[in-house]
Amino acid sequence: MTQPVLDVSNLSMRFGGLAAIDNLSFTARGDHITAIIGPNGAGKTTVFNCLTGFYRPTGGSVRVTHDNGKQFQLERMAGFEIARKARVLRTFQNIRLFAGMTALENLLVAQHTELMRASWYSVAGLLGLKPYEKATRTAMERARYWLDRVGLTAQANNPAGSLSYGLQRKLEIARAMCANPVFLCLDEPAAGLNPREDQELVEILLELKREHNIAIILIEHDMGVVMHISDHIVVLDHGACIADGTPAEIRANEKVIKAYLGQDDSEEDG
Amino acid sequence: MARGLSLAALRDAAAAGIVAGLLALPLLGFRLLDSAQGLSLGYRLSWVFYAVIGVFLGRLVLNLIGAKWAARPRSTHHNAAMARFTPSASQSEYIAGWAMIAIAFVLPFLPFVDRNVVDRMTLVLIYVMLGTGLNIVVGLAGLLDLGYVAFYAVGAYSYALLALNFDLSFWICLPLAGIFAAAFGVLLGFPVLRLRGDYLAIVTLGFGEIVRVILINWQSLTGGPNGLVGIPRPSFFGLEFRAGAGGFADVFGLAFSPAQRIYFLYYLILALALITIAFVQRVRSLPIGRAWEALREDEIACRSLGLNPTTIKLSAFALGAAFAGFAGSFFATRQGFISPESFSFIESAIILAIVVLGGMGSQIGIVLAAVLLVGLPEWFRDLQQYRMLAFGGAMVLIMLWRPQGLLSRRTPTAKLAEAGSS
Amino acid sequence: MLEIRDLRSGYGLIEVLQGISLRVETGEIATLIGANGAGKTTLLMTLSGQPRARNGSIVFDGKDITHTPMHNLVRLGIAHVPEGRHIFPRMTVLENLQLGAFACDPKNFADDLDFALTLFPQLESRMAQRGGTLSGGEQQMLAIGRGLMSRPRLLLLDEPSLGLAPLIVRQVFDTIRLINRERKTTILLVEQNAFQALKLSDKAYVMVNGAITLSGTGAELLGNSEVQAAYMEGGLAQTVPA
Amino acid sequence: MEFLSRACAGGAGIDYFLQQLVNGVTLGAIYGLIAIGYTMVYGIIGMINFAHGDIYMIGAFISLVGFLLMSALGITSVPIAIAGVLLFAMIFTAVYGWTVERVAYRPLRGAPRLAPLISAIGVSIVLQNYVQLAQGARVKPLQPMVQGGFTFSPGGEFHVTISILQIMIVLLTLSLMAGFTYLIQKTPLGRAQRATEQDRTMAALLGVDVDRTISATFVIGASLAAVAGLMVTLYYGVIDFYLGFVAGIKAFTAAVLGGIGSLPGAMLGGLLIGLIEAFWSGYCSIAYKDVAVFGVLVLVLIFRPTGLLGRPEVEKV
Repeated sequence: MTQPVLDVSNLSMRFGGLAAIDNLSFTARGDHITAIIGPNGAGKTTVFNCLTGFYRPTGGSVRVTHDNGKQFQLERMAGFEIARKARVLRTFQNIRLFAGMTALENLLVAQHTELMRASWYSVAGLLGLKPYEKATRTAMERARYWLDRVGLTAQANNPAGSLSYGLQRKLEIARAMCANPVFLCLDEPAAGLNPREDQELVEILLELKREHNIAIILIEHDMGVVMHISDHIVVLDHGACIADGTPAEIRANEKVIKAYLGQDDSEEDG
Repeated sequence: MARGLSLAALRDAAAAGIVAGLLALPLLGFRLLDSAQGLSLGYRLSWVFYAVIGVFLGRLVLNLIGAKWAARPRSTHHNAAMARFTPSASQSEYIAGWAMIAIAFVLPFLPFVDRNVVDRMTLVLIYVMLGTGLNIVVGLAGLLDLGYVAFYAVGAYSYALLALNFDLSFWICLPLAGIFAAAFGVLLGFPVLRLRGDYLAIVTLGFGEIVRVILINWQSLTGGPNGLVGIPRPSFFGLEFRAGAGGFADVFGLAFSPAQRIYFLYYLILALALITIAFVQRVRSLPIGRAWEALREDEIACRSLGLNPTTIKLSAFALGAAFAGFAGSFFATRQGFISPESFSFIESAIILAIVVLGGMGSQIGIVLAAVLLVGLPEWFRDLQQYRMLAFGGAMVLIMLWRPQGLLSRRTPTAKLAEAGSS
Repeated sequence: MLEIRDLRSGYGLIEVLQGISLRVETGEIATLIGANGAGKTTLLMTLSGQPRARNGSIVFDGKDITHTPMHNLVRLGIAHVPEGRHIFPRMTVLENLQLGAFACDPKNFADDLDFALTLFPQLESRMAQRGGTLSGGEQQMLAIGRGLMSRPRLLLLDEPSLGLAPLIVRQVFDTIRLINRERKTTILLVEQNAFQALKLSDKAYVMVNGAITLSGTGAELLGNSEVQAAYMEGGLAQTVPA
Repeated sequence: MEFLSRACAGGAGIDYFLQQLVNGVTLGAIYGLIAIGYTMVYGIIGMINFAHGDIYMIGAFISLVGFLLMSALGITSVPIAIAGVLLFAMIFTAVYGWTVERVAYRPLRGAPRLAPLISAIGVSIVLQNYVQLAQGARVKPLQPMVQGGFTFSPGGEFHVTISILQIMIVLLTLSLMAGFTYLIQKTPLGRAQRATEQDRTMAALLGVDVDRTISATFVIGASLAAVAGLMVTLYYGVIDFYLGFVAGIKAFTAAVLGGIGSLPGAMLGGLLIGLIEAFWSGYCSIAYKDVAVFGVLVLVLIFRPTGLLGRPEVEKV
């Protein structure tokens, strides 16, 4: 049994003449939390969109290897197949929940593929047959588990859109988890969270990695979060990789300080 | 304060009066008279005066009555937006639903109900069925379909053609008509479902028109503008509703009455409508139903979770079309005669209005809206040429009155018991 | 300059602001900090008239503006740079700036444009580019620049640092200070980045669940242990690279 | 292309082709003018103004009344009469446009998306029946006012006729088009419109009176529809109360085909639809010309989902 691996090699994405990603290569290991950081407009979200099939890259390849050795070339797959087969799931910068549906329903939708199969494409569901009932119970169990984990059980029957911002972020992560990911891509999960919520998020992410063996790739501006939890950081600027290494290496990297972090201001700012 | 208010009310009413005058002047103030010499102009400027006075007074009264009402905090927008987040009162709706079904069953035996009422209710039930079917597409899956009448037409014509040409019975033709309509749904849906929102709306609208144009012009098959006549009526397990030996009345030892067929048709459509409603209620809480709603809420999120939008949309389209097909075959057998005239855009508009007014997803709302939009106007046939004017006006007023629909609560499809219901 | 008394507002059945009172004096930078969902943005939006105030009053320069329509506020001298920047994506940078001066005398346009460009020289080379193609940082600069085009006496800034890289955040805060000093513009700033915001503000308010719970000078709050615990040290947000 | 050449070979010559071209361009100009109304309203409030086709029909009726008024007033000069009617129709039709917005759209600002669509369909039904009741259901004829034209004989026996009316229609459309493009691109009203379109709240924060800007959009759309109504009255010489529905659908199709929200797109879409109709009627069958129009629409949308000149929607995720 090997670790799952996500291999990005020579990835390019152009819009018209503009290169949003330029020949980018990096590897995300299955036992790592990988952070992608960089200035605004560096192409971070574009990378995610290429990984999850929302954009078709103009060049290069993205390969996912599961622990059973199965390989997937993501750049050749439709978005929904990537989630379904290669099991690369994502969240969005500006939260995309099914706002009018309850938190619980959001988590059930994430298990659509399995439930659909169990309902024999609705036939067994309509007739109320045993296998479908059983699958529904399993799905409810899984949903309940994740609601518990992110502290949303009490709000399970409330519409997702009525939850507070922080809870919505967590629900989105729980929803992705219900879809059974191997790789989980989080797009600015800490944006708009207050410090207490930040802390909770960090705990959830570390738990995902530790207890559920989920490989996490995240985009984040909050250096506190990034430096605290990542094993591996990729720094982008103008669509290209300017640094790649451990948090300690990145923090000391001249190029990164110049393009992104700015001069070390810890003594001035306290 | 009160004085300032009435002055403002007066000014507003005067403005409304002036606008009414400007609106009325060219089209009410002058009349285009046809004659042998060609067109000439008639004058009836007094009408303009009446319009101005009427609107002025009407607006004034409204302003004075409504002053207090209008002074309430204006938060309608937000209420509309938040309506979907209010908790569901499923209990009372549940009771109301069963009560309505009970009334529907005993309706023909109620003292004040005659054949005409039953006949009108039959029509209402056709629209309930159509509304329920379209609700899958528009209310649940969020696909704006402005050409739903096309599937209704496909159902009606396939029923008529099958029955006329192959002598098949109602009970064979009905499912076939549904299947044909669903196939049409898939056929149309396949190329266009990638389109978003209003692009889909215009293409479906166009499709509805195309079907009508084909019905009018394919003389050899559809009879052209004259339509198809002599469509066989349904029978009660082989017993026809006719006078004489072997008819329904004869076998059951009843005196023959044409009303028997009307009552039979009523119960037939009631059964069809109930099956449709039960089916949709059930399917809504299946994975496919939840996927439709998820798709309506956010297609991108759906894709990111491994749902294939195309197949999900197609299934909604096909199912919606199938129900329109069933309703169409019932319509054909009830009328005994169909022509393209019955399948114009206005029908699509009425069905859509029923869904939207019903509250996008509320079954009881759809029933109420169908009664309101289809049942009531039938009682106002006496208004004759003013009927459609009143109908259009009512459509506007009802939407202004309840933009979010009559009943817009959404009942969750699954609940977690320990979360309680807040 | 701005006085808010017992302001209540919200969306639908939810009352977000539960009786807010605060004052902003002429020429100062006042900051409102608080957790997400506390109602900071709702407060600024209520000042601008959407949602409408349900109770209480807003007085600007001695004039009651509680019920003034949104589009008239800019003519009174209030500019609101909302959360999320709200650049017109399909208009050029120049057109965005022109719209900033929409309600103003066109003869001031050249001067105001000059000022905006001295603050944000990066924008100069992008004048013909569409707003939507700018990077997040540039958009924020454009948003502030556009807000200044109407020569406001009061500038409402909502989360100007949200979603920006650390390097840019610093630049934005420097500019805010500069605007206040150079133009004597009064500023009401809403920020999550409590630390940076408090450092430059004359007065600050802490908002929790739609109510003001604490107020004082920026320095006072900066030193307040409660504030530190809740908005700075508790999280990792302020952990600057060491 | 193949069926065209076959049709040409089958009797109709190059002059027939050119004649259809001229007719198609004229028709396209009319569709284009109506389409602009759809596209502008769609741009600014993101909704199909379902009553727009009927506004165009109202414009045609008001024009007809205007012509009869002119002759009743004793104005015999055709250019003055046309200019007068143009003004008359634009003003009074604009009032209708304004009223539609006020009644069916403004109270529903912020309501669920489909509510205004239904109320607009209601308004469309009201307008049709109102005109039918006020002016009768019969077709209204107008004797030809602008006569004459030019006949070209590019190659001996070929004849192509371009009437003065056709030239007038195309020129009027082109100049209105130019005028409104300038209005949208360069004037404060245009800027306010585009700002409202892109971000309504922000526009209001910057001092744009959103309600008034939206009203202005409806008024502009309606007055352009009035011009189209006037031209159709002159061109075909007969109008009826049902005129608006089909033309409305086609013009909306034109707007979508060209890329909704784009002014040049609306014009291009109108032109294409006019040409398709003219050629399909000329070479294939009049009965199925609408089928051809929608067929082309579906094809275009499949390959370019946002229309010919619409901005390609980059999915924001």
